[in-house]
Amino acid sequence: MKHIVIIGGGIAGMQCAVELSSLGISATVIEKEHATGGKLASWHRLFPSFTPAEDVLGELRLKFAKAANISLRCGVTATEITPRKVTLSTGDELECDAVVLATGFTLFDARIKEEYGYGIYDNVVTSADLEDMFNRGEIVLKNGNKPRRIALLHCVGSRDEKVCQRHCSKVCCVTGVKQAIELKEMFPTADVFNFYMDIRMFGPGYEEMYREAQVKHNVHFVRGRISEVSPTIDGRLQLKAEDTLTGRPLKMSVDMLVLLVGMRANEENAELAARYGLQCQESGFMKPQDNFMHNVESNVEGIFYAGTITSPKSVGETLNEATTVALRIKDWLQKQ
Amino acid sequence: MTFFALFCIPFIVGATLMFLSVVLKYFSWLRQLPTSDMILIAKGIFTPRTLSAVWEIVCESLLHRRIFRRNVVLGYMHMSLAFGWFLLIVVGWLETLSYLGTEWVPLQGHVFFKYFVPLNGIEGHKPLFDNVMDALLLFVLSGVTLAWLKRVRSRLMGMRRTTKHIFFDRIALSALWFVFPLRLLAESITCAIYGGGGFLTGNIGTLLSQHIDADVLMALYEPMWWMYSSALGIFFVAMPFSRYMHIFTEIPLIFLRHYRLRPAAKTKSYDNFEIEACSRCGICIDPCQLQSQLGINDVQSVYFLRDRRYNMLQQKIANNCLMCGRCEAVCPVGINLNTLRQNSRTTMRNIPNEGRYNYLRGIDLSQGEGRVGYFAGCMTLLTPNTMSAMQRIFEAAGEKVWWADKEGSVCCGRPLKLSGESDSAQKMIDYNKSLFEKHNISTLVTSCPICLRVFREDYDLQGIEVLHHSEYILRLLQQGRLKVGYSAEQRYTYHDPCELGRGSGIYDQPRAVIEAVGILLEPKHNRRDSLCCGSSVANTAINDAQQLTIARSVADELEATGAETIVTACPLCKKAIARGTKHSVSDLSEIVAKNLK
Amino acid sequence: MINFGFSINKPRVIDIDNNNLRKSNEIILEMPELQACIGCGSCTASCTAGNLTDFNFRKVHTLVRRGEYQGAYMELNKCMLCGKCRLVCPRGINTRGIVMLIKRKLGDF
Amino acid sequence: MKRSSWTDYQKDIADDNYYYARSCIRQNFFPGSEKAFLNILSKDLGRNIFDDPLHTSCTGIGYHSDIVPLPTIMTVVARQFSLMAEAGYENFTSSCITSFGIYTELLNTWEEFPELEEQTREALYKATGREFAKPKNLAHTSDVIFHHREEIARKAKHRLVNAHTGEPLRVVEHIGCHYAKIFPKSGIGGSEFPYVLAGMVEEWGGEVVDYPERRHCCGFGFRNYLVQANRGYSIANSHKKLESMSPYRPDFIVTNCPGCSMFLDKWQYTIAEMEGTTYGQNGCGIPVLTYEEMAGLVLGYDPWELGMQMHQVDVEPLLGKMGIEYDPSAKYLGRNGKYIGCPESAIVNSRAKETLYKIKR
Repeated sequence: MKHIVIIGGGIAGMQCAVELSSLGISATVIEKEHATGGKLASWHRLFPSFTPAEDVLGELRLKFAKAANISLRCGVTATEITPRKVTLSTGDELECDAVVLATGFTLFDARIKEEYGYGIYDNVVTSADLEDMFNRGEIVLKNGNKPRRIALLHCVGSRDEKVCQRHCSKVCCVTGVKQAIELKEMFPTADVFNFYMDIRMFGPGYEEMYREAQVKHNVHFVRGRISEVSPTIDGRLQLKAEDTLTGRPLKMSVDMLVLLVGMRANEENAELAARYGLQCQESGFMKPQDNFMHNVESNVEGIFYAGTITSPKSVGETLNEATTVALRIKDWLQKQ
Repeated sequence: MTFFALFCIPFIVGATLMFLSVVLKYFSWLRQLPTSDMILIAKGIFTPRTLSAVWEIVCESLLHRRIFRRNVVLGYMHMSLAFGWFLLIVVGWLETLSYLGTEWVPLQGHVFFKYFVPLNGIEGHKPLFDNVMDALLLFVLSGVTLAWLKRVRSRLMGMRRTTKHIFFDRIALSALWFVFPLRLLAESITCAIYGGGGFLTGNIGTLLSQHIDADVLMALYEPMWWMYSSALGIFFVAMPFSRYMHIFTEIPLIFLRHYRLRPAAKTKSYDNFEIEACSRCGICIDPCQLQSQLGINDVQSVYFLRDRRYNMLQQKIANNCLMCGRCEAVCPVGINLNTLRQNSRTTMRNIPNEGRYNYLRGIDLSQGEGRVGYFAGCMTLLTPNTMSAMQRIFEAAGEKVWWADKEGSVCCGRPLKLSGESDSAQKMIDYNKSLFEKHNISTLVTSCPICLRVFREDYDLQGIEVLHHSEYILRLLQQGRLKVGYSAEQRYTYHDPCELGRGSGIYDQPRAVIEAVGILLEPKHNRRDSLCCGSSVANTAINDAQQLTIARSVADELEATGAETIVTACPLCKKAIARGTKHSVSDLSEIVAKNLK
Repeated sequence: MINFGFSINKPRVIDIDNNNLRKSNEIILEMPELQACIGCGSCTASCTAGNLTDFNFRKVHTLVRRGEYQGAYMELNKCMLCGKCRLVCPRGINTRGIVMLIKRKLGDF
Repeated sequence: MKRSSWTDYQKDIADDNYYYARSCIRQNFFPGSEKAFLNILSKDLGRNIFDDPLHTSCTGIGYHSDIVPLPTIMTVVARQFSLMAEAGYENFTSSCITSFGIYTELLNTWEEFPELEEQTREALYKATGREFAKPKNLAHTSDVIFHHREEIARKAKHRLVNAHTGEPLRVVEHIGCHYAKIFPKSGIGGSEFPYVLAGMVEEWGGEVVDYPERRHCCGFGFRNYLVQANRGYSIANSHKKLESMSPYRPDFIVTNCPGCSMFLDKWQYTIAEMEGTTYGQNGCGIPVLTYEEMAGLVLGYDPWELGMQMHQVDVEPLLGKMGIEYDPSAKYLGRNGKYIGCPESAIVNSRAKETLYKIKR
């Protein structure tokens, strides 16, 4: 039986293993954390259907647990990767027929955009923090009050040369609209403002959700990036932006600011590229052979990519891609 | 002879109050009429128009001919109540006359004659009168039964929906329903005690006396007359303030209308006659597409007139109307519903002297030169195929054309006028008018029925003939200046634009043009009964989805004809219908241009 | 008071906190579809008045939504209500209704 | 405020042997501050600093007002650096934020475009016969004070504390735009949360006020002030800042930029005259200090020796709060005890000077 080592136990790695198993190929998943699920494990609900992330991950974990010929190594990292052998931090060596890199992405550290005061002012949170709050079922300000006015800022750490992130992280717009609706549902009398540069509603049902946010939930959308955040005397946050559609500067105070942080390429990607002859894109994400017929194959024979290691992707796209990788590997193994 | 009993008081009081208020109302309305209307009355009153008005009153106010045409049962119901009651009064008066000769009898004496007969010891039955009066009562009662049935099952009378009435109307309505059954009972009991009566009251009286003790009948006798009188009294008091004001108001209205009084762009006293002549029959509800397609139930003309009459009209009600004119076309009273709605909007929105549109001064975007001017209209600028088709038609006919608005235009003013801002609309009208005059044209062709209507009604273009492009094209065809190829393979259906059909009376010309190029198939609703596309500029209240719903329903009907091409002659209709169908939708000019020889 | 030959310029900033949003909220409540505007500018591009003057419907209603009412009524008076904008709006906003609504709210009638 | 980010923006500041470049505005409006700086460094801290009579204006105001072209200012700046090298120094410290911005900008320009450095070298030689040199270390004088803040704290005679209540004084710190907004790495704490003044205030016992318009420009803006017709823009910016800070009831403003000190101080008078608004306590303005004055007060310098009589807004209420002993009547006596003249009373200073302090003439 052929054997594949998958590095990364997020949804891409898990899905890939499950699909390989169904194709009669065994797989070992290496996960540096102590549990599978990756970033999705801490997410609350998924756009545009507001499906609990738990449902998706739960089903995937169930399939993963039931699938034959899958082994999981948690809490370890790969120290040496070649298409035929992966060495682990424990010193173990895993022989294999191919390797799948599914190490995902890094969430942009909002502290870098210091003008937004993340980590400095209370009640400036990231979209990931907000999901966490949703998971806990409690959205309160530091002083225990309920927010009456909330702003969500799109493109924090995306499409921003100043933080060396030229690319679009793709999912934050949709997340921002989703979170705005969720906030409106929790606090119907609160004003929710989304500050955006462009609204990129690229997928099925996204535009409809956007329209619903506007018309049904009365979420305000202001086209303009927030330039700075400062505290007000009553402990709120003052925002400044340009309302570009009116060509006038705009300022307002809010109780809470949500920064929709983007997806950043893992720091390790450059090292991977340097050590194993792989290629990185300008954005730092790994570069597949091409974007069409060989979009999950690396330039090194026997090393495949799955999920957000190559570019920002939504959950659905990641799962699709992981399936594709399994099929391509099968195909590739047969040709060997 | 005595013709008074205590129970008459409710009737006397009611009748007095009613006559007082009706007279007061008419007096004040007439007094407030503008001088121009007064002159019209003075000019018309001693002419045969007065006679024709009388004839119309008989036909409409009594016989309800127009409702008969719509639905026989509904017509019968209205006629039995109106004409039946009228005859009861007339024959009742003849009855007293026959018994008492020329002796003066007070009003209650006529009304409650059956009560006063035994009281005054009048002898000798006249069975003819008894039976005629009973027959008339039966006639009216049949109407009451139908009216009641209509409330329960309106479809029997060809109406899907009936009017939702306000409190005052309900009181008057209930009183009216009780008047005739109570009269029947009161007279029957009287017959039971004193004998006499016709085939109805007499027989019921005999039946009652056989089955009920005389004491009981005696005890019921006075109260029954009391109740009858009270029902009448209540009805009379409520009448001037309820929908039943129409009973009288239709009469002066018919006279005034025959003297050529009409409602205008701004509200005036004459409007009151039209408004209070509305019987709230609800016939206007069914044709309203806002009702049938969108389920909107509070904006129809009956409610609009009611709200306006009671000074509780809201903008959102006044604005929510397509002004398609379908209701106006069926109104049995012939009320000018669109004009009244438009002038209501003006009252609510018009702000004179705002110094608007001063920026129009000196603007002239027109091109070319010719005795024929072409005004595409704003909407046609968004359907450029119509423009280019017109250009080809003009070229084919060898017409030299002055293009008024190829490079952008100033709106004709009708949309703004319809919204109620008529003084500001006048500024646009003045601008366009002076533009037309400046370029010295003799014919003005437009492909937009909205523009056409305002050009004809409000522009007062001396020496310039205004034509819709359907009229113009037909004329070219008839003159032989335009040759088109006919194909029996090509089947078209035609959608009548509201402003062109009901609005300007142009039904035949576009049809003739279509028949010159192919076969015309008529949709279910056509001509005066045609549907509105739903995108009318007159409606600023419904949203996009609602417009689309109406457009789809219209498109469905047009598709059902089996025609390959839907033709219309209004850019707005074209845009609207095209959204609702996958069939090809063409302007009239396009199919002509395509088939030019 | 001394005349220094200049005055303190008024800020151009849209100050949401100090703007009175009552009318703006009423407008949005009455016609929530206005919020669906995505600022594409089709309305202004097709606008009959906008091609003859600097009237910009998109900008005016956006400012009104932010509580900037000053001058909006007079600007909307440039509109001819012809309805072309409504035909081109990709979001299906009843633009004519919006014009009338804003005028009604700001003109108090 | 959890200012953690300032540690990410550290810069090397020389510890001793500075070549000092003066500021045009300060020499004229706050001459005591520059003198105090020299005294603090040489006398209190025992550092070597050279105040070279040969150096000139950096011409930055002319540059930002589109009067002085780039090659000219590069040559002038090269001359300053050359003077420094000739005097045997390699640590350049500038008293002016505009100059500091210019020096930083030009050093970076020469770095990025060596051909411009070459042109400048040539121009300098042709014009003055001097040799081109670049400083090893460039710091603003506020950086230098920041660098020595702990030592100053150790020698402090007063702290930034209300002597009557023991509460820390509430201080608005205002950083000149050209300090770090052009090159965030050139300032301590970067551009968003600069720490250069906050560090001093906190070290010396005060409390920094963070208010919504903290980052905003004072409004000087060169052309916006220099052209009278544009002054409405200039003052509007100060107005905005003052409106924003006044609810926090600050005890004083400290700035590290000559223009900011001047405009935040003097526009208060203008606004009071134009609108009748004052922003401080008891109907007075908010005193505006330079960091040298603040350091000088902490070290026990006499306020009049620091030149604080030159301020538009009276500093006496602040001196009272800090419990500093001084002779109120000696305010307008110059170095030799000679009367230097007294300004008219202004709305921004609610008390008439004559009656209150019996000013000595």
